[in-house]
Amino acid sequence: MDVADLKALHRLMLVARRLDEEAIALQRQGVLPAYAPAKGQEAAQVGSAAALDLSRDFAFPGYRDLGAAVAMGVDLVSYLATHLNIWHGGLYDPQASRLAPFNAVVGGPVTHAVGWAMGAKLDETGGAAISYFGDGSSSQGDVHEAMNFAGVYRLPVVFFCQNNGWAISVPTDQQVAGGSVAARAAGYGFEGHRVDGNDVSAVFEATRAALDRARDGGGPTVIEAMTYRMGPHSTSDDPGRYRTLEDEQAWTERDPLAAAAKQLPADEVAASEEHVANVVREVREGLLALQAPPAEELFSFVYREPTKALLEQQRAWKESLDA
Amino acid sequence: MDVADLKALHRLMLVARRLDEEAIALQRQGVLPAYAPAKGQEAAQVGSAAALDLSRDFAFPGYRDLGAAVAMGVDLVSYLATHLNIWHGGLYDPQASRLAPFNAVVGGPVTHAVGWAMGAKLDETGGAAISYFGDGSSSQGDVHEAMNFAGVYRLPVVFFCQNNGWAISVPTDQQVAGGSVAARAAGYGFEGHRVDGNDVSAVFEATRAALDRARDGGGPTVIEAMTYRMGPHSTSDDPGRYRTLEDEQAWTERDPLAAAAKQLPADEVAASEEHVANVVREVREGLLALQAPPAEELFSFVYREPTKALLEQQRAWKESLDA
Amino acid sequence: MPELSLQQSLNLALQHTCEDDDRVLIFGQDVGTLGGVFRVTDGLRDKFGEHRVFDTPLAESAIMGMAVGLAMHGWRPVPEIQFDGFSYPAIDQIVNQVARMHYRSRGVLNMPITLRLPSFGGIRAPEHHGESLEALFAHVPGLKVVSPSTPSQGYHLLRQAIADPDPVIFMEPKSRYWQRESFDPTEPVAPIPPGTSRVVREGRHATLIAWGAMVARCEQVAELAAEDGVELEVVDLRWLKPIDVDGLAASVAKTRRAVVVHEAPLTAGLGAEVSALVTERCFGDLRAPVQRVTGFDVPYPSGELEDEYLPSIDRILIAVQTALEYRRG
Amino acid sequence: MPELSLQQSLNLALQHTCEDDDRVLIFGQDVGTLGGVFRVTDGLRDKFGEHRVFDTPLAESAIMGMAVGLAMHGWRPVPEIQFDGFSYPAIDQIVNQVARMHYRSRGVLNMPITLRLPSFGGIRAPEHHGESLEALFAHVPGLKVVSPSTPSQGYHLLRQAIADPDPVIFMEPKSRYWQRESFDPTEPVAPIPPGTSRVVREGRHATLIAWGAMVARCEQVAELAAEDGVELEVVDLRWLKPIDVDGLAASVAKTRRAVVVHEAPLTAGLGAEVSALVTERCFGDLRAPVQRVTGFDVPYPSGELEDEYLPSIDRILIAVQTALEYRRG
Ligand SMILES: Cc1ncc(C[n+]2csc(CCOP(=O)(O)OP(=O)(O)O)c2C)c(N)n1
Ligand SMILES: Cc1ncc(C[n+]2csc(CCOP(=O)(O)OP(=O)(O)O)c2C)c(N)n1
Ligand SMILES: [Mg+2]
Ligand SMILES: [Mg+2]
Repeated sequence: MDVADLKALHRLMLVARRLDEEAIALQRQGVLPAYAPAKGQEAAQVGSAAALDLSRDFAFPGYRDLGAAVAMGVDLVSYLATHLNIWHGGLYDPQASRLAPFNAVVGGPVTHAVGWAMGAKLDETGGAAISYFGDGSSSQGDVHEAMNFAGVYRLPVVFFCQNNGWAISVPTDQQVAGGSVAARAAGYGFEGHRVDGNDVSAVFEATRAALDRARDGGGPTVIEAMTYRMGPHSTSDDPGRYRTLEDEQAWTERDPLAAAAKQLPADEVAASEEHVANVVREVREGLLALQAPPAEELFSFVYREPTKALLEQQRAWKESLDA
Repeated sequence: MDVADLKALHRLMLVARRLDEEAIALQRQGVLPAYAPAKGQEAAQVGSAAALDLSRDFAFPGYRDLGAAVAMGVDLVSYLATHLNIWHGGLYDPQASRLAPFNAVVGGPVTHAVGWAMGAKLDETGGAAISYFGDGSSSQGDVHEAMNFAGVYRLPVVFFCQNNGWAISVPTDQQVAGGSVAARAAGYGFEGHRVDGNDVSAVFEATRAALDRARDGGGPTVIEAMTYRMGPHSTSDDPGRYRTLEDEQAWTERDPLAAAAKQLPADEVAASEEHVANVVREVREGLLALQAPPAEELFSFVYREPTKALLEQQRAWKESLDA
Repeated sequence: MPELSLQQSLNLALQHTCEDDDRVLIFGQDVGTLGGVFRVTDGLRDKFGEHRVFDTPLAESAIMGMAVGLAMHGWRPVPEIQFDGFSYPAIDQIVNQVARMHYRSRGVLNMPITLRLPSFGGIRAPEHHGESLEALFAHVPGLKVVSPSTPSQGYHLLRQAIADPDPVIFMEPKSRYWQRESFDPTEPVAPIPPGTSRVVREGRHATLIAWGAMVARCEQVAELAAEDGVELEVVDLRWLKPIDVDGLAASVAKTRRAVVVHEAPLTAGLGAEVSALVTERCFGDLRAPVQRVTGFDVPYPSGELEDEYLPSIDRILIAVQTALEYRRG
Repeated sequence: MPELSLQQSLNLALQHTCEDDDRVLIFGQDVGTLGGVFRVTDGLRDKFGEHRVFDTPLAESAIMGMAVGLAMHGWRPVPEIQFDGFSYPAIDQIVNQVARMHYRSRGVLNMPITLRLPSFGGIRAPEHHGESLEALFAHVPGLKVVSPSTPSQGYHLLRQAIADPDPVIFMEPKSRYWQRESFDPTEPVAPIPPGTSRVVREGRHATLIAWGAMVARCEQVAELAAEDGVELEVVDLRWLKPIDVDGLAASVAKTRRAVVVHEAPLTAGLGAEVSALVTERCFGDLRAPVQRVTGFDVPYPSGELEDEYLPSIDRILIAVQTALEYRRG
C-alpha cells in the first residue's frame, strides 16, 4: 500500500474482526481450546502492519496480533494453529511471512526487533523492524533495555505499543507511571507519538512516517496507539470482575471498524462483508481440517540435528507406546 | 545536618578521599586484593548521604559508595572489609547503619529501595529510601521497573544516579540514549534533576529537597549527579586503554574536594586534614588487625538455621581438614 | 467437614495467615481486583484491604526486588508470579538477591519471602505456562522449595512456608487446582518442616518418588500394579529443598528399588539429584539402578503433544518393570 | 610452536573465526575498545572494525535478545556476558527465547549463537564473579554447553562452538585464563563435536570426571595417588550438554569406580546428572556409588573462604579412598 487506502484497510480490519468472532465461536464449540480476542484493536494492528514494506521489513508480534497477521498476508490457518494447541509458535513460516513466531513472553521479543534492526542496518537492506507490545508489557525491563539500545545505536525500529487500557485486570493508570508510553521516548532521545489507535488511517500514516524515518537513519520511534480491548483478555477471562459495562459501552461507540465503515459507501462495505465471509469460511474449514502434528514431532526441532540422548528418548517413548 | 554545613561536608569528603588513597595504597601493598576507587565522586556521595535522616531513612549502595558510608557514619573498617575479601556484603550491620549490604549487581538493588520505600509508606514512618547507581546501571531493566513501580505507587524514594562519565570503558554517550538519566523521570511522571555532582552543597540541597518531597507524599525523584570517576574502574583496570589524559586532566580542575576547600579558610582545611589523618590511621590499623573469618563461617548464614544437609557437609569438610 | 479444592485450600491458607499475622503482604499481577488468574487470592483484597493485597505492574523482576525491600522493612511478603515460565525474568532477583540477602548481611536481614508460583503442566496452556523449574531453584543455596500434592497438603504447606524465616519457592501444581478433598483446615496438625517427605501408600517391591501432580499419577500406577501383585510404595517428596534423604533411604532400604518421576526434562532435572542421593545412601540395598521417568529433553510442547511429553502411566510401569527385572551385569 | 595462554588461544580462535566467516559478530560490555575485562577480545575491534566487534550498554537481557534478532537476520552472534553471575538477568532471554526460537519456528530460524561466559571461581573476585551455572544451562532443552580445560582445547572448542548451528554456552574457566600451553592452532585437528569427552590420563582403579578448572586439579590428584600406586583415570567431560555417556561408561566399565568433581554447589548440580547417568549405565560394574566432590550448598564465598569452598585435593582423595574401600551393605 502506498497511501492509506481506506477501502483496503477496512477490508483487512473486517477480516480480522470476523475471524476473531469465528475464533471465539470455535472456542465455544470446543474446537479451539482457548483464544485471545483482538476485537477493538483492528485499526491499530491493521493500520500499522499495512504500512510495512514486506520486501524488507519484519514484524515481531505478541499473542494478540491477528490484525497484523491479516494485513501482512500471513496464512491465517497457520497463524491460528497456535490456538488450536498444535504448535506454540504457529505453523506459518516466519521468514517468508516476515512475521516472527507467535510469542507469549510479554516484553521479551521487543529486544529481538532491536537486534534484527541492527542486522538490517549492518546489511544495509533499508529494512525496518516493528515490535508489537502492550501497555502492560511496557513495564518490563526488556522494553527499556530495547529502547535504550535502539537509541544508542539509532536503529531502524518502530516500537508499536497498543495501549488498550488493560493488562488483564490492571488498568493503564496502575500500570504506566506517568500515563504515557509514548512520553518515554523523549528520555531515550527519539520521537514518541500518540495516535488514535481506532483511526486506521491515522495509525497507517504514523507508522509509515516512523518507518520512513527509520530507513533514512532517523532512528527509532515509539508509537502509542490508544485503543481498547473490547473483549475479555482471553476466553477464560471474565472482565466483569474488573471493569464496568459502562466503560465497555463507551468504547463500543468508538469501534474502529464502524468508524472506518462510516467513511465508505455502503455497497463497498457490503461487498467487503461478502468477500470476508468467504475468507472466514475458508479459514474455518482449514482449521477444522488441520491435523494434529504426528506425535514424533515431540522430538523435532530442538536442535538442527537431534542429539543421541534425544534419539534414545524417542526410542524409549516409542517402545512405551507399544507396551 | 540541617542545612548544608560546608565545613562538615568538606571534612566528610576529605575522609572519603584520604581513605580512598589509603585503600589504593593498601591494595598496592598487597593488603587489599582489589579496590574500586571513588575519587572524584566524593561530593556526590557525601552530599547526598549527608542529607539523609538516619533515624528513618535508608540507603542502598552499590560497590563504589565509600563517601556515602563515610557520611552515614558507617564503621569504615567493617565497610572496607568487603575489599579485604572477608565478607562480600561487608561486616557492618546494615540495619543499624541504615545502609544495605554492599551490592555488586548493577541495577538489582534499585528495586530494593522501592520495596523498602513501600514498606516505610505502609508503616507510615516518614522514612525515605535512596538508591545509588551509576550511568551504566541506568541501562538495566531493573532500573526501569523500579522507577515505574515507584511512580505507580508514588513511593518515597530518591533515585540517585552518579553519572561519572564511564561504565568501565564505555562512555555515557554510548550508554545512555538521549544522554540524560534525569530526563527519564518525566516519562514516569515524576521529577528529575541534574545537579553538579562536584558541588557538595548543591548535591546536598537537591537531595534534601527530594527527600522532603518524598516524605510529604510528593513521590519519587531522579537526581543525576554529573561527576567524573577520576581513578580507574578498579585497581585492575587501565583507563589508558579507553580515555585520554587530557580528558582526565580537564576533570582534575573540577576536583570536588578542591572546590569545597577553596570556599573554606585555609586553617580549617588544615585542621581537617589533621583530624582526617587520624581517622585514616585508625581505619588502616583496624584493617590490618582484621582477622579472616573462621573457616566454619563458610557454612553460616545460608538459612536462619542450618539444614541437615549443610551440617553434614560441614562435618565432611572438617574431616577433610584432619586428613 | 468441608470439601475443598487445592485452589480453595490455598486461598484459605492465605486468608488464615493474613488474619494471624498482619505483616503478611500479598501482591503480584492480577492478584488484587481479579483475585488471581487461578482465583487463589480471590476475595483477599476485600478482606484485608488494598494495602495488604495489591496488584503490581507487569514486571516480575521488580516484584521480587520489591519483596526484598519489603522484607528489609520487616514485612512478610507473599508475592505471586503468574506462571512458572515467567519467573525467568525474576531469576536474577531470586538467585542473586532474595536467596543471599540473609547471608550477605551475616544474618541481620531476614528474608521470609514465599514466592507462590503456579507450576508444572497438564492444562494444555500456551507456551511458558507448563514449565517445571524445581531443579533450578533447588540448586540455589539459601532457597527452600516445596510443592503440595493435595488440598490439605497445600493448606498446611503454604502456612508452613509463609511462617518459615527463609525464602521459600512454593510451586503450585496447577493441573491439581480443582482437585477436591474433604478435610478440616482448622484442625491442628503437626508442623511439616522443610526436609520431610510423606509416604502416600505403603508397598514393598519398589518405591515411586514424586511431587506435585505426579504424586496422584504414581498412586494410579500403584493401584494398577497392585492388580498384578506388585506392591509399590509411593513417596510424596514434597520438600524439594531440602530433600528428605533419610525418608527416601528408609523406603528404599525396604523396597530395594526406586523410580523417580517428574515433569521437567530429564537432563539435570531434580530426578538426577534424587537418584544420586538414593544411590549414595542405599547402594548396597539397591537391586537395580534408580529409574528416572521424566519429561523429555524438549521444550514443553503444545497441548496436542502434552500427553506424550508427560510421564505416562505406561512409562512409569515400564520403569517399575525394568527395576524389578534388573539383573546385575 | 607458540606458547599460548587460554586467554590468548580464545582470542586467536575469535580472530580466526572472524577471518573465516564474515557473518560473525562479537559484542558485549567492554569487549570493543577495552578488549574485554579479561582481554579475550583484545585487538579484535581494530582488526575487524566496530561494526563487527562492538560495545553494548550495560544490560545482559538486551545483549541476548539482540543476539536473537541478529541471528534471525542471518548473523552469527558471539556475545559475551562479563561474568557468570551476571547471566541471571539474561536467563529469560536464554531459556525462553535463544533456546527455543529454532523449535518455535519449526526449524526455520537458526540460532547459531555462542555465548561466551567467563565462569567458575578461584580468582578471589567480588560476589557474583565465581558462579558455576552449568546445571542450569544443561537442564534447558535447545542449549548446548561446553567448557574447555586447556588453551588448545579452548581454541578448538570455541571454533567448534561458533560453527555449531545451535546455541552454545561457552563457559571459560577464568582461573585458567593465564595457564599456558605449547600448541600450533593452525595445525588441523579432528572436530570435537558436542557430546564427546576426553581421557586426559589413563588409569584403572577409578575414574575422575571433571570440567573446566577442576580437570587440572584432578590431574594433580591422580599424580599424588599414583605415588601410592593408585592409578586414576581422568576424564575431561568438556561437553556438559550433551554429555558423552558412552565415553563415561567405557571408562567406568574399566575402573568400576567414579568420582565426579565440580565447583558448583552439590544439590542439583551437574554431578548429580553424571552420577545418575553413570549409575544407570554401569550399575553392574560399579563397585561403589559414584562419589561427588563439589562446592558446598552455600553462596560462593568471599576470597578468604574460597579455598575451603572449592573441591580440595584432600576432599577428592578422600572420595577416591571411599570409593576404593567401599564394601556393599
Ligand atoms: C513475562 C510475562 N509475564 C506475565 C505474563 C502473563 N500475561 C499474559 S498477557 C498479560 C497482560 C499483558 O498486558 P498488555 O501488555 O497490555 O497486552 P494485552 O493483553 O492488553 O494485549 C499477562 C500479565 C506473560 N505472558 N509474560
Ligand atoms: C548486572 C551486572 N552486569 C555487569 C557487571 C560488571 N560491572 C561491574 S561495574 C560495571 C560498570 C558500571 O558502571 P556504572 O553503573 O556507571 O558505575 P561506575 O562503575 O561508573 O561507578 C560493570 C559492567 C555487574 N557488576 N553487574
Ligand atoms: Mg493492554
Ligand atoms: Mg559510571
